[in-house]
Amino acid sequence: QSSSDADTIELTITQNAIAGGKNAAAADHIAKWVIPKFEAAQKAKGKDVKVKFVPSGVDDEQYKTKLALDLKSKKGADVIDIDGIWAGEFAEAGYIKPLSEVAGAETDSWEGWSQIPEAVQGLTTYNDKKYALPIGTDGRVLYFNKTLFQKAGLPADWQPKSWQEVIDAGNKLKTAGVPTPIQINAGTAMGEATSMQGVLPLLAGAGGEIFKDGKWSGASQPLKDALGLYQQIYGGSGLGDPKLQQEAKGRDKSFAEFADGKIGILMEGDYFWRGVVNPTDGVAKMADRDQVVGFAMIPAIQPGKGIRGQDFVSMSGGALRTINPNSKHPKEAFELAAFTLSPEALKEETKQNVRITPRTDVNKEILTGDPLLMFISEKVLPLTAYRPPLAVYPQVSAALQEATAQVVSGKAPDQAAADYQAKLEGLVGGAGNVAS
Amino acid sequence: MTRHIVGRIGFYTLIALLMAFFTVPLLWLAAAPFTSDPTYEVSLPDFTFTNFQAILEHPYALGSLYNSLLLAVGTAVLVVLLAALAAYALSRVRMPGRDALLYALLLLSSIITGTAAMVPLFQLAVELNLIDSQLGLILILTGGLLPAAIFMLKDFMDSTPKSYEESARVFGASPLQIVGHVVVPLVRPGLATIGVWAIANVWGNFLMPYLLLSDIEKQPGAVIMFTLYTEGGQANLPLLSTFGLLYSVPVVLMYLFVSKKYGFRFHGGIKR
Amino acid sequence: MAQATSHPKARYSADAAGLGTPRAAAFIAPAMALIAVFLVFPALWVIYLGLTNYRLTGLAAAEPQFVGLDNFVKAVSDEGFWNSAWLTVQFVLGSAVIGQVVLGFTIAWLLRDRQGPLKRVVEGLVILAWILPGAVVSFLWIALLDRDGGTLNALLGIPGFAWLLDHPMLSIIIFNTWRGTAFSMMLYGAALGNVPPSHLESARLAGASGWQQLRDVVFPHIRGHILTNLLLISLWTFNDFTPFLLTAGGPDHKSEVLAVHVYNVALRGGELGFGAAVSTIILLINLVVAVFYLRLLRRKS
Amino acid sequence: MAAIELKGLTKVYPGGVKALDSLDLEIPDGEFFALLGPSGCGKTTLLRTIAGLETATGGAIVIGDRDVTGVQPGARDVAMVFQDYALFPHMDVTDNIAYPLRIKKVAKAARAEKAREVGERLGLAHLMDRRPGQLSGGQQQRVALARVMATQAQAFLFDEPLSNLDARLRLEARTFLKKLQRELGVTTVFVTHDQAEALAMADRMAVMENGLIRQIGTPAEVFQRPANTFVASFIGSTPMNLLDGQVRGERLEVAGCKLPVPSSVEGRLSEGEQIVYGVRPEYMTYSAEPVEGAFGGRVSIMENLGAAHLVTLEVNDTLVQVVVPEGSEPPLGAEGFAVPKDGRALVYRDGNVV
Amino acid sequence: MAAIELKGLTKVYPGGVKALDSLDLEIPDGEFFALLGPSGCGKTTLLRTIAGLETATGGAIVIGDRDVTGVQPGARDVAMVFQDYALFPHMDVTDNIAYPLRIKKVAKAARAEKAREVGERLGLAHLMDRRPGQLSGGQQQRVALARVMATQAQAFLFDEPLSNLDARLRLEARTFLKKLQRELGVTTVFVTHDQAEALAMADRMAVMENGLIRQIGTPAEVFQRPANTFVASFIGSTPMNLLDGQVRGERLEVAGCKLPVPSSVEGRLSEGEQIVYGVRPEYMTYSAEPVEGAFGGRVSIMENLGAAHLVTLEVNDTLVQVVVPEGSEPPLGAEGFAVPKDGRALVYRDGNVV
Ligand SMILES: Nc1ncnc2c1ncn2[C@@H]1O[C@H](COP(=O)(O)OP(=O)(O)OP(=O)(O)O)[C@@H](O)[C@H]1O
Ligand SMILES: Nc1ncnc2c1ncn2[C@@H]1O[C@H](COP(=O)(O)OP(=O)(O)OP(=O)(O)O)[C@@H](O)[C@H]1O
Ligand SMILES: [Mg+2]
Ligand SMILES: [Mg+2]
Repeated sequence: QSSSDADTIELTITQNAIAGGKNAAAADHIAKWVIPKFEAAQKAKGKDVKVKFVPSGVDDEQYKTKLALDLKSKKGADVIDIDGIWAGEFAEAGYIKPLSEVAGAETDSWEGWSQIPEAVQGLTTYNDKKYALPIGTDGRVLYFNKTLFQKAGLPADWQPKSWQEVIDAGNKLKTAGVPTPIQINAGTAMGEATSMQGVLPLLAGAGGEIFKDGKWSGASQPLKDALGLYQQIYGGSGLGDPKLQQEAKGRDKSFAEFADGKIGILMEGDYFWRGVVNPTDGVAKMADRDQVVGFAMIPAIQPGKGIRGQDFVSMSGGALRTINPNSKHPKEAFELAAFTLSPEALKEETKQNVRITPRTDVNKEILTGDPLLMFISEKVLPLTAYRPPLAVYPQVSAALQEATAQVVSGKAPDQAAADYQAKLEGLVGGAGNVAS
Repeated sequence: MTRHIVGRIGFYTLIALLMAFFTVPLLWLAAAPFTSDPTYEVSLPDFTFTNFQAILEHPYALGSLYNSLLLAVGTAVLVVLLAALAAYALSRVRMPGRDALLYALLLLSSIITGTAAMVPLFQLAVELNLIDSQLGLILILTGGLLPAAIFMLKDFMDSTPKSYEESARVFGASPLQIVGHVVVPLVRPGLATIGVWAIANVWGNFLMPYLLLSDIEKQPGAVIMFTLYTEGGQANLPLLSTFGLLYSVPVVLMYLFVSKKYGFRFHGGIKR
Repeated sequence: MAQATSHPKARYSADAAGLGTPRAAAFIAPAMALIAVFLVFPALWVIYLGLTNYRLTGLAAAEPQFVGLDNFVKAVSDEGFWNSAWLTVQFVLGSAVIGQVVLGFTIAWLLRDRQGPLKRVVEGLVILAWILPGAVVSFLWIALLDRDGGTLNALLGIPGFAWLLDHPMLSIIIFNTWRGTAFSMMLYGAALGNVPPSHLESARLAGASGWQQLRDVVFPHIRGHILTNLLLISLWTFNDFTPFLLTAGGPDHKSEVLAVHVYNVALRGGELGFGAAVSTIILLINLVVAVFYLRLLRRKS
Repeated sequence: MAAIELKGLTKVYPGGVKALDSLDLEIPDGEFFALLGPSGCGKTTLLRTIAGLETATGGAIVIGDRDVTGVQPGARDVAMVFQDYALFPHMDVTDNIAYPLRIKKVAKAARAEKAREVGERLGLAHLMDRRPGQLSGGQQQRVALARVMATQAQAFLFDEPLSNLDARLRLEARTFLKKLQRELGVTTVFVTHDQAEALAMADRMAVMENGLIRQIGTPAEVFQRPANTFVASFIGSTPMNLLDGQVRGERLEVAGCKLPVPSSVEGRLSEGEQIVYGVRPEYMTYSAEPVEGAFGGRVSIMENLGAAHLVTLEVNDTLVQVVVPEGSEPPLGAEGFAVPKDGRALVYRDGNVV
Repeated sequence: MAAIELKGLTKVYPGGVKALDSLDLEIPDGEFFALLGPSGCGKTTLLRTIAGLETATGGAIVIGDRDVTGVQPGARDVAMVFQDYALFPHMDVTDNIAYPLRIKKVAKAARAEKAREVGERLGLAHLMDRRPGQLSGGQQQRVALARVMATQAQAFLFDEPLSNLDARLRLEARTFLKKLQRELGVTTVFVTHDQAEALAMADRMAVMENGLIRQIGTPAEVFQRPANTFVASFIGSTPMNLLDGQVRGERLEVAGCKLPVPSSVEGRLSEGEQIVYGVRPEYMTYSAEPVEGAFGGRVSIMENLGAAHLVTLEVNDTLVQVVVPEGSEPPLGAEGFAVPKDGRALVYRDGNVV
């Protein structure tokens, strides 16, 4: 502090992003666009604000650990990005506070709220209070390889209406010699990817909600159905590659294999489209992505049997941008956070890498060029579901992953479900909080 | 005679197998950085230097190596210095319970290198205002390595004859002179070995630097290495392999230097 | 003058360098101070944390409760803990006690009276595996053991063999053997230098085979070294976290050794109190192992 | 240069071993004094206690006219050569020799000059740049001596300095060392377990056993008249004959032979008393013809001593040894007689000379 | 029991050191043969090559009538005692002695019985349960001997087995060992660097230098007539006087003194020739009165040899040593004369005896 003038306001902002590494584009956007623009805008208002970006580039668990340690010691950046599902546990621990408490009532009157769909706002809410601004959202679909489909005699505009149709397609692919017809994430090695791109969408498709009306879903029929599908795919039918589920780097591998034309159907989020098979800068580039990669909504087990009686389901998540309760300049910090979510900022940010922003006004403009994102925002988001922002969720999720792992390695779905329920009761404080 | 020949053939076969065992895993590191689009497969590289160029342009890569060097050398110097003094005193002066103390510390040091210690260490650093300070990190790392270093060095010192010191002593040398003129030169290979051991230990440490340093400009190579993954957690193989190579070279050079200059070996075991 | 006059106690000390207890204490003090602050204090703190329900986040982070031995009870009644404990035993026995010791000794023995480039190259390679950073080395092994493009499968002509999945423990045991052999090799190299050649030769003259020479001459001689070595590498292997980088404890916890278990519990699961309790249990196991080794060492004489 | 005086010096090691048992000893200024004794008798301990490397448990050490009992080793003004020489392996010969001067803060140039000078004197001039590892045993020994000489100490303490040398070199080093000491005139305490060395070199010597001094005297005194059977059996390059006997009237019956009572003890023995009869092989003459008052037996072993032979006679199952000069060696198995020279046979009662 | 024959035996170490240089040697069955030489001359190498612990670079080794050059050490039927005895510290005496039998798969009871028997013979009966660390040096040496005896080998190889003993014990062990060998009658090769030991014990001996044998003969032959100056300077418990001289007519001028030409070389020297005059101190007589044909000088050092003194005369700046019997020691600084005994002085030309 001594190095700067007394009235200079210093702000820091942190993300799990770093130039030259993980999420480099996001890091560059903050450092090269947001900060100078924001400082200029503040200067115009007569405020001398200096913003510093604190990069990071590690696993989410490690990032979370570091944030928790920082916040616990009343340290850390002023503006902090967190994953949506951490909101609950951070709030319970007192690491983050409702925005209005931290930065004043004007946070409720931020112009952006009006542009953000209700469901996405829900991500930021815990105990009916808004703890953060949403940064974006996403959705899950079934990707498929049109070339392989053609070989197997399947249509290029494939849209299965039930799980059975997916299995049927898989069988045809298998007959056509596709090494791995269907790949749905399972097992513990993939961590949260197993939940989001695997068991949770399936659970929803079978009509189950992981947390509903204050109770956690136990060894319910929907769960058994979901695990049953895993068994159908990985239990010796040859539809899926059970090994891939167990490898520490299995998800990378599944990406590479899909890009290589070895996987027929893959359940993934829009990140797969944007960041993996992206012909320009994906990690497993597919030059002919737009021609070869098809996508379809995830069907319910049977039409109308999904949650809320839907025919199709999906899961969404999203990151949040929150204000450190210990910030010396919470108001300016909020301004900075809000600035990053202004239409100009979002448009600038998505210029290179388009993604679904929280704002409908922006989405309308930027998504037009991208068929998948359009598809998601128009068809998927309206019927998607979110994970409960509760502190115990990560452990429940881990238990779910465990259950899928057991099925993949040969346990009966009913047994795995029962084991899961037993574990769940231990996690959420007794059988009273579990519905089966 | 034939038995002799069979023995020789056996010996060289065994040595060849051992060398293969220790070399094969390293091949990838030798090939991938020079390949334009490396995979997990070891293939003959096309000898491109674009990967190196990319690393050189990386905003943190080279700086992080410098930080690694700072942390590793700083810790090693501190470990060697403090451990040598302590091991020497423990080796030469009878102190009741010194062995029990050493074993206890050795055991405690194992808990401190575990994950569960991160909260106490973090909060300790906060309290002592050592957060985001490389010095603080050096002190913490030193604390973890000291017991084993003292343990190993004491073995080393125990096996060094005392007559050199006594001889210097009769000539009137003070204890500090004795340590400086006689003991340190005599145990130099041991000090060098412990130094390299400490460097290698610090060089690979990821979690502590990551948690205790917040300024990316201060982070060592281990942390930067982990940033070379994408949002979804995929390894950026060209960068990772190239950085891995650059990140390995300093330790290897350090080892070669030390082993050439001071010798690299262990002495002794527990004396009976 | 035959009567011995009584003298003031000697004003100097009797150790080789004339350090004396005060100066010796001064030599030890800096190390001990650092150890006290940065090792003993946090270690005791960890042990204390093990008695609470402390978590990284959530309500228990704000107000941790003292729960006594609940964590310990929970740990020992947890299947996962016993699974990890058993895997750790395999890991330590396999990679440290058998792998590193046997391989380290074998190399030291083969090279015992050789000089020149062969010795330097072999030793250099082994030491290289030891000093390379864990992050790099684990990556190399992932590449080596990769199912499809991995060098090992290519060499053995078994493409598609999933080492890390079908034999996760074997993989990390071999990996850790590869990584840690250098220490044992160096220690045994020094130890073998202390075995009097005449003892070996008198066994040879009696007609003893190679194995008989080892059994009757070498091992009895280097007992102390073997035990020091075992003690250190057992401790280190017990707490070794590197397998995580290779298998992340998977598949299906099949390679979740205790150090990885603690990582998963404390860092991924956020259950710090529980993790600390498991760490304390590891400490206790280490204590037992150390006492066992020391007993072995003391027995005799 | 100073006398050394030990008064009631006692050293008990922490384990409880009494290595020195209330020793009194005076070594005059300039004397070459040898300490002789079997392994473990406390020779090294005595030397180290004088040097100050061990603290005395009781008693006093006076060097010159200064009581140094409580003084730091470095301040006692003595210099010591260790059995393994303790040359610093990381320093070259010059630096090794100059080390004591470095401690005394002598300027670098002056040190080197002095080292050169001393080295030259000891014939090390061409070796000054080598490290100890590159020197032969004899050369190392001379470097150790040079280092001690460079100190200009009041007294030199040598702990078996010759025992690491070749037999041949050892003989030469004896003469060399003795000559050197004479020239320097520094009081020297020399520890050895080789009696020939002690005899050859010392002005006076002490024979120790179990922390006690069993005899002090000139080499000739100790050789000719060992004060007790311990010293008798310890001194001599051929083992002294020590034979059980009994007083029988005017004669002694030893190994079944009747021998005259040595004139020195005449009248001091009582009839029937058990004694030990001691006579050195060198102090007997051999005769192939029967002789009165001699040991008679069969020649069972013959050992070449160079210019003489050591003949072992089996006298009624007892072995008696006698030195036979060159040219008169009896054949093995022959009958022979060993006649004690007059005045050279000793009689021991309860282990002590009568 | 077997003879040992070495034919053109050569050993070159990997580093290029030629430790044995085409040696020929025959040791008859039952002989006690001593190998003597300075450090590094190849004694140990020779012994180890016979044992098979080093592979010969060239030549052949025949034991009995078997060529064992390429045979494993364990199959050569020889037994060896090492300088440090190489007793296994973790086995008790019985197990140590029985070890070779254990390797030969003799049953446990039979082994123990044999060990007891051999141990008893060597006076170890009461020590059979101790470990080597609990034994004195002499006891350890006997255990090592017992272990060798238990093998019933064809030949014994001893590498300086006495050099770790106290001087005193060494003397006793000599006699003991010699007696034992005579009784067992096993061909024995005994390495030592102590000439007195070799002289005293050997039936025949070889003196080595730099991998070559410089002289072979009985101890008396080697002592009295060293074949070259190397052997001359190496043998003898007092160093032989080897003095540069010149033939001057009927006389030799040595150290400025005129001496008669020894009768053995009469007529074989040419006028003005440079020679080395060799005479042992034992082979001169000392006289305080001037004598013709003797060394005359001043007494500068005197060393006690026990029953005699070694007097060093400074003869025109050359040191000449002479042994003086007890009782006739001259005072230091006195003028004295050393008269070579007839027939004992030798003349060396180009290092070899004339
Ligand atoms: N540091 C020590 N601690 C305990 N006892 C010791 C120590 N040093 C020597 N002793 C004991 O003191 C006694 C005298 O030992 P010292 O070394 O003085 O004998 P020495 O006459 O020099 O023998 P040597 O000829 O073998 O060198 C021995 O019994 C020895 O075991
Ligand atoms: N293993 C070896 N490698 C190379 N050179 C050796 C080896 N062993 C001995 N030498 C060399 O061979 C020569 C003869 O050595 P050897 O040990 O036979 O001598 P020695 O006569 O036994 O000497 P000492 O009396 O010192 O025991 C020496 O020059 C020695 O340096
Ligand atoms: Mg001693
Ligand atoms: Mg030798």
